[in-house]
Amino acid sequence: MGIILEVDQVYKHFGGVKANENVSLTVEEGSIVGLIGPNGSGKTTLFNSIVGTHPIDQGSIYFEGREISALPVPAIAKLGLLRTFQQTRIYEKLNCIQNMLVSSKPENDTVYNVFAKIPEELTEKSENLLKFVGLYQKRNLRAGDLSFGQQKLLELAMALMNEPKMLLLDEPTAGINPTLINGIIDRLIKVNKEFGITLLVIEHNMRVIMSLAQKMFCLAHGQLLAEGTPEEIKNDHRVIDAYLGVQ
Amino acid sequence: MRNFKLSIALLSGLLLVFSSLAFAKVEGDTITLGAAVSLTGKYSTNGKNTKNGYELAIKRINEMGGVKVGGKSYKFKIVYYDDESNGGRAAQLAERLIKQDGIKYMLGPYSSGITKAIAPVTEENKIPMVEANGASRSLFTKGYKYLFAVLSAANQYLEVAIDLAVERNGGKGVRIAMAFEQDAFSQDVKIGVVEAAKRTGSEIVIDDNLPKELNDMAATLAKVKALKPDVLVVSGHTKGALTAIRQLADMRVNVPMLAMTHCDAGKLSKQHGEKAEYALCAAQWHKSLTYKDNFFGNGMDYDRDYTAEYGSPPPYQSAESSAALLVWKDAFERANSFDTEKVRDALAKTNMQTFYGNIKFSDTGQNIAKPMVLFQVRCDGGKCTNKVVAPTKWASTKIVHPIPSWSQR
Amino acid sequence: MDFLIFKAPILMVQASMDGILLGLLFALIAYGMALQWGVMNIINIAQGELVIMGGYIAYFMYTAGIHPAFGIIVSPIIMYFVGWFLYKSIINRVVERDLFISILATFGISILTQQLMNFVFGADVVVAQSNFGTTLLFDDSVTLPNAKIFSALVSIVFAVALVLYMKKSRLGRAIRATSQNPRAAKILGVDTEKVYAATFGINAALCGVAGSLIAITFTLHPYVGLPYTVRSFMIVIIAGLGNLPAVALSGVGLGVFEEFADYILGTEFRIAAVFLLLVVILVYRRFKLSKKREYLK
Amino acid sequence: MSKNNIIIYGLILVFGIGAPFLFPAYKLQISILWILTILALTWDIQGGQMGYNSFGNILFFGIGMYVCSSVQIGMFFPLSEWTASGGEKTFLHTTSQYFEGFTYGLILAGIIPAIVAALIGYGILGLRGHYFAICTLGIGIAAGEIAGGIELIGAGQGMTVPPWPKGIGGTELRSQFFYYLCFLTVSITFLVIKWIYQTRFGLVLNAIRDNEDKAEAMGIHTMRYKIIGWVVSAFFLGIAGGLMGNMIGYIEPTEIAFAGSTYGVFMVLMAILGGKGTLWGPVIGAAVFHIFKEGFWTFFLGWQYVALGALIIVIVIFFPEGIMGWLREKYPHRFGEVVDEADRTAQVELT
Repeated sequence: MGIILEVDQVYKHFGGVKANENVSLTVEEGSIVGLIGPNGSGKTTLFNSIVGTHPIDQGSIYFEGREISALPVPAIAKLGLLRTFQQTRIYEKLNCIQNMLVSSKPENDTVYNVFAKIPEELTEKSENLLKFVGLYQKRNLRAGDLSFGQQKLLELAMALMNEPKMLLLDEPTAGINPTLINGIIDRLIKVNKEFGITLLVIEHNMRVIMSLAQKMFCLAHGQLLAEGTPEEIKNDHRVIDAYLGVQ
Repeated sequence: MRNFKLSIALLSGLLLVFSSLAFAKVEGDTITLGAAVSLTGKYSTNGKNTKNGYELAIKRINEMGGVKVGGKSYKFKIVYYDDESNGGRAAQLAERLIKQDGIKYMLGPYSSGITKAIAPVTEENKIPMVEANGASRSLFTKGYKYLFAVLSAANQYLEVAIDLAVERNGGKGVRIAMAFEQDAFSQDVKIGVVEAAKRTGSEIVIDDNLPKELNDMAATLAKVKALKPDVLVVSGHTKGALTAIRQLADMRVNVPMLAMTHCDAGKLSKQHGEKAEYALCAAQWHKSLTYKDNFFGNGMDYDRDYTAEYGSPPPYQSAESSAALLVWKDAFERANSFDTEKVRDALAKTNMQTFYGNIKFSDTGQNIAKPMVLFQVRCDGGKCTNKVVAPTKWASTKIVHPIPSWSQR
Repeated sequence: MDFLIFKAPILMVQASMDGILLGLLFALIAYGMALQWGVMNIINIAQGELVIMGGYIAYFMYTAGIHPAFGIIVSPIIMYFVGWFLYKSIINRVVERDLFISILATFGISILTQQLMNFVFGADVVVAQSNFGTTLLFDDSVTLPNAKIFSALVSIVFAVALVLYMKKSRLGRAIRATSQNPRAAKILGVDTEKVYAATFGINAALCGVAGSLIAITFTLHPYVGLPYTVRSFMIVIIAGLGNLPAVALSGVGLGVFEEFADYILGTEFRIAAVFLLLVVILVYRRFKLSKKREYLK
Repeated sequence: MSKNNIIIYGLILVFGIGAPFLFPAYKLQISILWILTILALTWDIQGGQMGYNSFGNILFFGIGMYVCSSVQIGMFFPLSEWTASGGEKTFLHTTSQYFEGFTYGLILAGIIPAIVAALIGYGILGLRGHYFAICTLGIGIAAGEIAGGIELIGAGQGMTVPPWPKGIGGTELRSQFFYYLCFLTVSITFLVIKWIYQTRFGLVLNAIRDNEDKAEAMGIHTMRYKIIGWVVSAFFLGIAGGLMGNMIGYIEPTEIAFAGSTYGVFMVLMAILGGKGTLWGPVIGAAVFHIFKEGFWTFFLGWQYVALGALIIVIVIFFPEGIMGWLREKYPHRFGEVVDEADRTAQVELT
């Protein structure tokens, strides 16, 4: 299996704040990788850098061997590298089905497709994916009327609708009812195994990330602190110190 | 929800049908005229002057026995709409007056631009309109048959001033500075000035067009100061006149002759006092002219009655508006009929004198029997009045030229 | 196009001076707008109408025989209450809503007040005479109306006074705190409702001062407010919120730009130039930010 | 199409076609209603569906108006002579010239504003929120001021539109001709807009409104959609402008063509009143607004702006979602917002 994402010595500063400093990491195709670190350690900034929300100051990012650090957001997304957000972002005035439909792979956006009636298969596919995340019954409700947890699930379904090659998940279980968490873990593993989507997951819930990831990176103060298998990370005292705030 | 849409659609239809009260052209003993005037928006000053003129005339005519047609006496009544100083709106309202309200006789709106917007409508519907405030010359070149204007065309407003300046210069051409608002009326005044300049071999050294939302003329006046023209002509409705005087005084710009429009509507002599002194103003009418009629008497009487009614002396916009109704009355009585064609023909043959001046329409509906007057603001011990200086027949005073410089005033 | 200004350089001095004096007056209006925009996140389209209303107060003092310059004292007091009333009756319902709602609602206020002014003050264009005379410079070739100089000075005095007030007084500090973080201020015991009302009142009072100055330098009419609104927008957008020196500077910049545009492009394009400048600045900043993949917020 | 739908479209069609015979006195009023409906519908593409509240769409209306008449005149006569001296010279179109000119004029009145929209779209549509609103406001006003300074199109004096040719029937025919043209245009506009709201394009517009960043993150080049949306608006607005100019017969830069303070604001109000972001909202809004305005407004005589101001304030404060939005809040199930209780199978898997 090849390397799907490579982050090479990336720097990102906001004014005087060094959000990312010399961060390098690689993600293998088909794997699930965890990204952990205390609050403010630059995890979300790294996500933003990868998907092009802001330009990086230095370094380069490769997706499937292609340099993407200068590309705009939609272009990167079209390559098949997608992210979800910590605070959910859904189209709140559209219903769930419409949310799904609009998220379908924009690769097919020819003039004809854009102005033609939406094909039945797409609707079917949307419904199936909504079934997959357990929102089928609410498919006709406005997305804005769903609960936070349901919105997270919808966002996941929308990402799947887009058929990405790799998915960056920003705290997929935060704010979700603990009884549902196992279900989400199962689903993410299924996404990885069945759909073949590489996952890079930011997660604070150690139980979740331990049971998901095959490899983990830990950020602290914008720098890469440690990397390794979950076991190695769990026992790395630097990681524990970082979380406990010991310098 | 479908039912909602349905009911709304139905309701819309019904409301549209009943949304307007019907006015008949002649009902009982009233003759109803229609008018769209600017009660709001940038022309509201003169829109109100126009309406006041109409109202005063109606009141007077009705008091004095009304209009006698076929041995019966009728009273005038006007249906007003507010055109919001907007030509598009005015055209729509004219159509509404004619089609929905059944108006057969129209009065004009205020300003050339709006008259231009209304004229095609009245013309197409063959509804005669006597208008008192649309001076644009292009109104009279379109071959309109149902449009009659009691006022002289806009291009004549300031031509006289140029002629006067040339005459004062010993017949040689003068250097002219122009500042005209970007609207139909002022641009027409400009045409007159440009033609006069060509005719007299004068040179135009400044040609500024003022925006409609004018509030500052400092740049134009600074140019005037630098280039020292022989005559400065300004036209920009009331606001233009007031702004020009204010800034001329403030910036101490010396110019031998200053000619403008809308001095009386802007109450220049009252508002600016001695600062406005020596300004030459073009007007359609002045109270000291010696015309008279049976309804208002002479100009002085009109001035007195108007002031008693509305609290301030009448600008010419009011006088010409009043005259429009006298024309209507005269035409109805001569036609002795309410048929629009007959009334139109009677209007075309109008030849009368009113307190405002002689009225006789050319083939194109323009009043050709009345000259423009030029007055100059003159002050005497702090009290400023408008004195007629041209034409000489009515001149109550001799023109002061050149205007003394600010340091000597 | 007219290049007279390049042939007679003295006109440049005149244009610059006119522009600076005019700009300071605009800056005063803009400062009020920046204040309430910053504090309440409201864009007030009725700003120009508040200015004109303030001007009419000075004008009525003038017709009653009082020198209109005293308007700068009376007008803000009355206008403060007008602003306060507007806040309590309408603005408080749009404060925490979408900006578009506030734009439309204040647009409603704007045409409503125009119309009411037309009824109350009459449709005539009016001026108030200050008889302040004129200052002549450079051998009479540059003339500055004292009324304009007076306006500029008053604008500066009021602006400085306001800055001091914001820094020193309790209410001023509460306003500044609210503008930085309304929720935090609320938690710390600031009565934000009162702060909002006061801010809108102060904004209206500043408009009142500016209006009185306009009454003695330009003309008043119920329907001439919009240009003042638009200019204050421009100034605020260039300068940013709540930064007085920047507001003053961009006000002066706009004034000078307008005068030069008037000379070079012709008076008829003066207003178009102002509006196009607004568009150009916004679009320029949008492209600049889009390089950072950000947008104007 | 459901039975109710057929009834509604049928009724509108019957009303639209029959109106000139049923209510001959109201022909112009109803023509203007159709124009207003176009204004509201096209504004709603930006303001309602895309979330870009434009105050400057009047730009395209004005351009369309000027382009149409300039083409009508310029095809047969020198335009500068026609407009010089405030239109004193009169030229007469023959019947065939008139209709030939009008056809080309109307087509270009759609195309040229669309091109303008495409050209300025990239710069302007990169602005968001109130910056977009203010910027478009600036463009709308500037356009009127600039048009007022261009001599070729009559500057501040305005421009007379070619008069109806003599000899083919008088006023009645003319007003009927324009009436049906307006009705045809509004019908086409409505159907086109109805269609695009059902496609992916419409969904993307809504997505941009709800969360543009998300749409970009999902790989949608939002700028392209925004520009195309604006171009569609501009096209129909331009045609509406060309029609309106011909119906009025006289064009003036700031009051008729680039009439930001009247039509420019009305289009926003009508869409909001009816319910922005819905297909029928602007149509209903236009009808209600026009009836209110023509029915009651003109009798206020001078007070109508007080009424309009109060109306605006009341609408935006109390009914920001408009008539359709209000209905949707009240009867969400009628708009299909239901939880599908029947199918519980899907739920089982997760819990």
